[in-house]
Amino acid sequence: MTATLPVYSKKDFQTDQEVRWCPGCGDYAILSAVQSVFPELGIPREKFVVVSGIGCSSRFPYYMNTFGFHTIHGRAPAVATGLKVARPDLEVWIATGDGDALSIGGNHTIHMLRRNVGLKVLLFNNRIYGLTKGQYSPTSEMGKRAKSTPYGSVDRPFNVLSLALGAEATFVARSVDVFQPHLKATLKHAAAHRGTAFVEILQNCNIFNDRAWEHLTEKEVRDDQTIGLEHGQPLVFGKNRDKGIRMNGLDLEVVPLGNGISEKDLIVHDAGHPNPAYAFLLSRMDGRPGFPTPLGVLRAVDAPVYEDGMSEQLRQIIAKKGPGQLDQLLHAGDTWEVR
Amino acid sequence: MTATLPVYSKKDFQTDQEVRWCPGCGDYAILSAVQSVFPELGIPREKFVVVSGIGCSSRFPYYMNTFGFHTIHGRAPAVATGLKVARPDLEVWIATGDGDALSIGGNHTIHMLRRNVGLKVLLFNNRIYGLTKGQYSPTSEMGKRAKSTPYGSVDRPFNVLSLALGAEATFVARSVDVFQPHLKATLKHAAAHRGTAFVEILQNCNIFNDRAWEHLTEKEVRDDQTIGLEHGQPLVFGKNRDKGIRMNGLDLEVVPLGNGISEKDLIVHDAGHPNPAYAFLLSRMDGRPGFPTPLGVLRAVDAPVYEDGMSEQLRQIIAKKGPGQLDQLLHAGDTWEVR
Amino acid sequence: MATTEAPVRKREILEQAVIRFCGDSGDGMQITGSQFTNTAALFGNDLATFPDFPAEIRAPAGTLPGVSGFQVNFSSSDIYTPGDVVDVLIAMNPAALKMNIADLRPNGILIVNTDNFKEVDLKKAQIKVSPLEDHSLDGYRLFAVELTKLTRMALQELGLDAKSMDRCKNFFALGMCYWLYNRTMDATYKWLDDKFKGKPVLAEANKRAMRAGYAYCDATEAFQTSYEIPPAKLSPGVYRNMSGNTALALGFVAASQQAKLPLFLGSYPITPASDILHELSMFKEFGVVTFQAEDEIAAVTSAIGAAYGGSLALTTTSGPGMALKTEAIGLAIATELPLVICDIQRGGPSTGLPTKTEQADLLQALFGRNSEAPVPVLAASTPGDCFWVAVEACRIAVKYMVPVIVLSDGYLANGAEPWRIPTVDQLPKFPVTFRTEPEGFMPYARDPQTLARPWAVPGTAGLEHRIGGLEKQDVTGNVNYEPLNHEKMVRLRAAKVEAIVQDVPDLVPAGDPDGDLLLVGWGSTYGAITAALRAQREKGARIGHVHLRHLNPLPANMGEVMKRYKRVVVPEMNLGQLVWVLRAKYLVEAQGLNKVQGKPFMQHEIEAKIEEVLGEIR
Amino acid sequence: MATTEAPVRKREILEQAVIRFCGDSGDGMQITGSQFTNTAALFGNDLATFPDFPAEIRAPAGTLPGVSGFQVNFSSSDIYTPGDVVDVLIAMNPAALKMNIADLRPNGILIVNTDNFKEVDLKKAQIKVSPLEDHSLDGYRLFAVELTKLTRMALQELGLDAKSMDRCKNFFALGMCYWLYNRTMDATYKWLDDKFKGKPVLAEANKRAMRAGYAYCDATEAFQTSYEIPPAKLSPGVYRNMSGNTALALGFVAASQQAKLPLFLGSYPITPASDILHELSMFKEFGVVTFQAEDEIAAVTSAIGAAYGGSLALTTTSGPGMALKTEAIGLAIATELPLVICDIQRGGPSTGLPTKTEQADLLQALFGRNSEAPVPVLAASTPGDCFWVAVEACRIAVKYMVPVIVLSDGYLANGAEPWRIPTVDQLPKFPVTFRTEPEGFMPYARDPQTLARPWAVPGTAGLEHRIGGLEKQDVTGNVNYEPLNHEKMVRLRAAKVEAIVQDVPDLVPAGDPDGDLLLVGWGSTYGAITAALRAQREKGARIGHVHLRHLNPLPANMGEVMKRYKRVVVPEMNLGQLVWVLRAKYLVEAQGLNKVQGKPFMQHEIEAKIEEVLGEIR
Ligand SMILES: Cc1ncc(C[n+]2csc(CCOP(=O)(O)OP(=O)(O)O)c2C)c(N)n1
Ligand SMILES: Cc1ncc(C[n+]2csc(CCOP(=O)(O)OP(=O)(O)O)c2C)c(N)n1
Ligand code: SF4
Ligand code: SF4
Ligand SMILES: [Mg+2]
Ligand SMILES: [Mg+2]
Repeated sequence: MTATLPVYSKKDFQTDQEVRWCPGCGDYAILSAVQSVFPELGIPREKFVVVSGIGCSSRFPYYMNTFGFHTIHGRAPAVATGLKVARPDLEVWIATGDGDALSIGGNHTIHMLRRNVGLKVLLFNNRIYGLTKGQYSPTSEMGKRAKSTPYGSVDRPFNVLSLALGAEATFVARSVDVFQPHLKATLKHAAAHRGTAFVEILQNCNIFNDRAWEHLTEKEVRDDQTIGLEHGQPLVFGKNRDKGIRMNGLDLEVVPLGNGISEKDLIVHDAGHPNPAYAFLLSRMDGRPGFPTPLGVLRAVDAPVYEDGMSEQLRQIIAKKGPGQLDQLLHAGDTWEVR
Repeated sequence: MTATLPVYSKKDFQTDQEVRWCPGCGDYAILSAVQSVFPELGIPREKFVVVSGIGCSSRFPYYMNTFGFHTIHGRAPAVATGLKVARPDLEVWIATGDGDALSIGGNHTIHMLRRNVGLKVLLFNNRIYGLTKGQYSPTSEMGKRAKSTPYGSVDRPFNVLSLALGAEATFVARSVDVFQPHLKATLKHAAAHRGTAFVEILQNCNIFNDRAWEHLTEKEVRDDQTIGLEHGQPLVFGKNRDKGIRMNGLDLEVVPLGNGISEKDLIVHDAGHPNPAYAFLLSRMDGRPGFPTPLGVLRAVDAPVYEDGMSEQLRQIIAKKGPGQLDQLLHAGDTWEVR
Repeated sequence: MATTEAPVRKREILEQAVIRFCGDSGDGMQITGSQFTNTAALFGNDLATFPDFPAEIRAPAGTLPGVSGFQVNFSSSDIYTPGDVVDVLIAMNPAALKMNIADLRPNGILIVNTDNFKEVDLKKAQIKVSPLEDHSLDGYRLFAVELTKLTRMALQELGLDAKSMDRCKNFFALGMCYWLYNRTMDATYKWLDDKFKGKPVLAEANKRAMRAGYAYCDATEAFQTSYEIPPAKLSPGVYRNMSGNTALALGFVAASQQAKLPLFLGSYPITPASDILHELSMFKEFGVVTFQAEDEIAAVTSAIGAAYGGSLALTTTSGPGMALKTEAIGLAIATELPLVICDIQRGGPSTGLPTKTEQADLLQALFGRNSEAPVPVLAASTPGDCFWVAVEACRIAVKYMVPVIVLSDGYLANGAEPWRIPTVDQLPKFPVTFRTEPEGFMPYARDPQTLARPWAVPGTAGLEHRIGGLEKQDVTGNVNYEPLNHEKMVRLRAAKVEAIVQDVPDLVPAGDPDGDLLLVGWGSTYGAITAALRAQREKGARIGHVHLRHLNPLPANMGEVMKRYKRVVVPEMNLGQLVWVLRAKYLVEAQGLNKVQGKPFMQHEIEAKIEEVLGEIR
Repeated sequence: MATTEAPVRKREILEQAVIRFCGDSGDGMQITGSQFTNTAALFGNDLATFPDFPAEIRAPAGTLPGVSGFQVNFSSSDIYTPGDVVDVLIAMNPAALKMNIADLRPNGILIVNTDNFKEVDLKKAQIKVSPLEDHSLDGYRLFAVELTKLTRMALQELGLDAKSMDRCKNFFALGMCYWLYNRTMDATYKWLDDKFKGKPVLAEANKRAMRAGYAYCDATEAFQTSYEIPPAKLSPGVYRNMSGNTALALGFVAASQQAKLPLFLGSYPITPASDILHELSMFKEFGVVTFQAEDEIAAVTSAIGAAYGGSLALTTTSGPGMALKTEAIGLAIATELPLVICDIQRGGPSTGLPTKTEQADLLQALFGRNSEAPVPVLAASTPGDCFWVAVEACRIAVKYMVPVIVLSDGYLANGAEPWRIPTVDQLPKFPVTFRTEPEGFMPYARDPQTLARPWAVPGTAGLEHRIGGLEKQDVTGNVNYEPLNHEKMVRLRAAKVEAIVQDVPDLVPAGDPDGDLLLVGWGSTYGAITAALRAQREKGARIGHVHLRHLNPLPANMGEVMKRYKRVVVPEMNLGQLVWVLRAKYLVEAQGLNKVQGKPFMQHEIEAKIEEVLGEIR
């Protein structure tokens, strides 16, 4: 397949458009990671389409030298669904934000996941509306003081991964703008998935919500505050890899390793677990005292892919009935002739 | 509080409008249950408001002798949110359908749940669009042949309860149109909840999707195919109450009671479990071979209630600053006088 | 009732007749009417139908809101409307009688199922004294028939339960009508065999009921006369009976074949548009993809995605759904992608009267988007015309790279008429070629004649480019906020839509090419206006009629044509929307004739207006 | 630079001056401009401002798309626009210079920060040869100042890093302008103290930079002349500087106090409307509830819910959001609930030009809903007028039980002018009484004068009733599909909106009460038209001007007023929307003057049109 494929480099995926994000914005890192990963996927460049909604993050397509469609606020999943169903041969990626995908676009997001359309979704979660200059978003923490909530918000936030899992997601992962190797590896996993690959990327908006993820990403704390999930590996974390996670009744618990507790007692990560309740359980570690925030692929399972089902139905019916004949169709049912 | 409250009967909640559902429709039973429960809640009739979207189910308000608002398709949660925030003194109930709440209205539904607005939601799930005469809905099973899918649908359905839990629901329950006592008890639980009480009601549309729930509700099978959840009780089911559910590793398993397995080994239902992952796990029993479908209250936990937060903020600020003075407001900032 | 020789009775030849079946929603009136229509069509009559049923929800049996009706006008000459007055009314219950009797002409035939006129039935219909007894029906030829009882008797050997037997009584009534108009029952036999393929006993039951109804007329002396309505002299060709929604569906399939593009429909169900989705979902052998979206916004945006990918893309809806699509239509305008949006208008505002017809979305179609966002707008005038409008809309969309709005309405959607089936050769061909050449490719370069930009679909090597809803630089398509570029682009988009006028044929008025009065119509008023025009011209009026298929851009000679008449009247099922456009654009003192009742115009209503205006001139 | 006696230089008294600050988005030009404006306002000048910044996203520093500008026109006499040409241009970098130089008047003062004219800066601005060297600026009075360097020097003792010091250079420029126009720095001092409450060193740094700029002018002989612009003779009263969005927010709070109802805002952020949400969210002590909804549909429907519950309900948005709200507005129309919908128009179609101004949503406001769904539409003409329009919209909404659309635009939203603060007594009072009496209660009974139905909020014993979007029976409000009832209700809803004309004052033209030409305007064109009218009348033209606050219904004498002039010209920032309405309604040959560039009209553009039309008459 790649026999005649040009050898791409990162450069091939860069456009001549000035990148119009604020200096220091986490979006740059994500752009760079995607531009690094695309050349490695063995796919002709013209097959890539990046679809986005509206937001800082949704400017993404302009900087990717692929086909790109900067649509309207919240609707990228629906536009991309139409495109993918019509053109299953294309590699359709979505770039979206926490406002775009989860506020105005929440419904399309959950329906895309439910249908398992073959789309890769990069959700840039900066916990703020960047483009409109700093209102709180559905992922902002309660009490957030922002432009529209000078006295603090009273909204409980979504847990992005829980929501996706509740909507029947088949692939759910999380990475961070500044963790480049992890991010690239995660993107590659997503690229390989059939069905909707949903990736939450924790992203810093240094203008309107600076340091939103610092408590996870700072060098000193990151190993204690996050856990990198790897399929088939036990859930170990900590700067000294001295903590682990195991089941305790209906819930998880964090245990120190040693003192009779070894990796054997821990949960071995199974991204392919048929029951999404497992991944859901992992997603609930976020923000729980003592628990790390999970990074990596929480869930990756096979399930019927929407556009496959659509195409297959067409194929079967054409196989059975033969390709439609317009003349016959027009004459279907009772007809009579007037001379 | 009820000192001066009139003693209501079911009749007090009936209107003079002809009920325009098909003969045999499950909606009648739901109407009857609600009209039976409302008089028992100790709330003045004029405090009730029933808000709905569009659909057969959404005709509900016309038949309730309370305040009622038959809004537009999918928007009942948003209308009700505005109403409840503006008027926390009212008891606002939503009547909606699987299409209304989960298809066009999916976004408002998840945001209402996330915010935990003090609304009671009755989702009539008949797995079909009744009012528009029989298209498949987001809860229809895959392969559904309906008006718009003569060759069978290729959509994976939502699990209604999983979706709600993924959206941070604080109260999630399920009942069935034809299980009247169970339905009434469930409605009372919902009425008592603070925050969004989300009740899925399995409902039969005898015209366009007859017997959709028969596999659960038929007398012979219901005890084996469903499990009635009760807080503090072990998860036992079966015609002879001879089966139970326990944890096995990361997942649930169904076990026969006896032969050394007793109720002690089973999960004791905890609707108040702080981790929604437990209720999520229960919700995933639906349709799993050998597992019963859970009925009753899966989850009921306390969490900040949206309109409380809103009102509290107003109260605090007025307490601090005193009630606003229009004259002062108009003169705020730099002013100068021209004589 | 022994079988005897039928008594010899009169047989009268008529030019035309109007039958209306009415009863409870559960009485199968729509089926009965369709069967009669079909038989009349196969016989060669010209015809027009008007199904009229309650809002989607089922009302309680026997009540006024539960009444469902189906009217058919069939004729040996050209006809244009379902008829203003009814010659034969079949009323299955008191509620139906109450709601419909006013439309029966004096001395008209009234067949009533007396079995349904018990105390309880009258009460459901909010009637105190039975109309069968209070002489209120004296002016009609009343045939009081125990339809239920007679049907049961006819079916007693089949071993069906009472409910199943009673479901057949509409076929008893149908049989009576077949007798009355001397029709064969063959087509209905065939239909029943098809419909009850798995349940032959039900097919048989309905057949027996129908035969019993026929025999009842034959045997008893109920009717003294039967009628004959000879076939119409339609232009030669092969015909079928066609409703507006089916015609749209077929038109889109035809267009996709002629454009050589796969058809993609993104839709969300809504009355009265859902049937287009239902129909198209059956045509998978034509490669038609139908996507039932989560809402109207996803419906239209998925179609935009498919259009971007190179499909012939389509979305169908009615008023409230149209309102939801407007933001996305703006995106299609800005990205200059081809897209067809069908609005099957219904009564409003808001949810309004979902099953009733109206023409009140015209201004929404023309102006209902933020900023300057013009699109071509087409309207179909008869059920069969929906086919041709569908084809034309697609042709314009792909030729000009532009979203096109098609307006139909509830009356066209469900109404039917005989439709001459075109041969495939008679269809316009417009095979689409995508841009493939990278050399010199500019996403917003334009064809000088059509002002269309190139359609450059993803997957084409060397054409990688970005589009979106932000303002673009002329030619390059890059995001651009420069003042003069913006003005240029706003005017270019408008000019492109205006340029379509080159494809719009000049108007040629029906009737007098000049004179006292011009009727300007659009959409489903076509039939009533045409019939009124004929009748009034026969009385000597010097009047003409133009019916607009293209509502934007308007035909080049629109203004000139209006000047040829002393008065211009615009009949519309709204408060005056097209008339507003004509006045604004041509400063012509056009006046409206407006009816907003969820029902089509009657011929006489238009005639009355014509007479009024002509009276003023004299 | 030792402190010496300032050399004695000329001081000139001017009537008016226009300054424009421009630089990179990161250069703080909006703050600089606002400070100058504020100082001028406090001094008593009349003024008008025009902030013009890039689309929301930050462009790379130093590039053309990153340029941000703020223009202020301040004067000792009445002024109406920010000015067509600029007297003093401050350009912080080459990109800003390139984008703005065309507007500087010949021989105008040009202050340039030469520290930003290095090779790399020029390249970012896509400039080959430095304009400082190629004589292209010869026609201006160029002051090339090492602003960055001088600022750093002034701050060196404070121990700040280079970046922080460089952030103060806009205050150096501001200081220069204060010297140039002889202004005190007091107000800005105060503002800095407030702004940097926790960081006094930054307050101090900016003050020093400002003083340094002032001293630079004082000490060097850079400028030979400084200018004085005496206070304007505004009508007596207390004034503040007011932008359109703030005025709307204050207007709504005022209306809620006057109606004695709590205010509820349901909104979803969108440029340029978001600031109304931001402002109102600060006024919780007035019981204002602001609900940031998940989208525009939830924003408007939550407001409908609140209105139903008895709040004064409001939703705010811009074009694309407006498009999304249209279905729900239909619901408010059908349920006849009071609601105010603000559309702060921006450039389109689709996402368009989010930070630029336009007036192209008028037809959407009037017609952008399914079916016959008329609503009153109001438009504000100046930033301060937004306050009054907000109050008036609320008054109409609750008096007539109707949703009301308010149109503003990006130019009004962000522009500012001195605003005379009304006393509370000067505000209309319209306390609302809900229906409470069960006896005889009918949800759709109407007040004979206003045609309003009663507002019967939940919680009122005995008034339990149901409303919704289906057609209703007159008086009872029960669901009803009867043909004549529908027509009656459609006409009643229209009549109710028409009835508002009783509250619309007759038009009194500015300028000549009759004559050769009438200018008809609406919205933010007020200033430019007014200025043009004055100038042309001084030249002897016989012309008038009416500016429409009420776009639906139009004032009763609209048609009559137009007839008093030979010609009617309608300047609009669209392709001709109001002109379309006037032509349709009054069959008057009004012509449009249209500009769709994301920018307000210049006075001279309107004058040119006036001259052209008057030339044709002569
Ligand atoms: C219909 C519509 N409503 C509102 C907006 C304004 N708007 C643009 S982007 C945005 C939110 C962006 O937030 P997010 O998706 O988190 O993206 P970010 O800028 O943070 O990357 C909003 C509200 C719009 N463009 N269109
Ligand atoms: C904006 C809009 N789109 C579509 C419709 C048509 N419509 C009415 S109800 C309905 C679906 C009803 O399904 P559900 O919510 O499951 O209710 P049910 O009738 O099954 O109780 C649809 C598609 C509408 N009324 N408004
Ligand atoms: S506003 Fe925030 S998210 Fe947007 S470009 Fe700037 S830093 Fe990035
Ligand atoms: S269509 Fe189905 S859901 Fe609707 S009223 Fe009839 S039986 Fe009930
Ligand atoms: Mg964001
Ligand atoms: Mg349903």
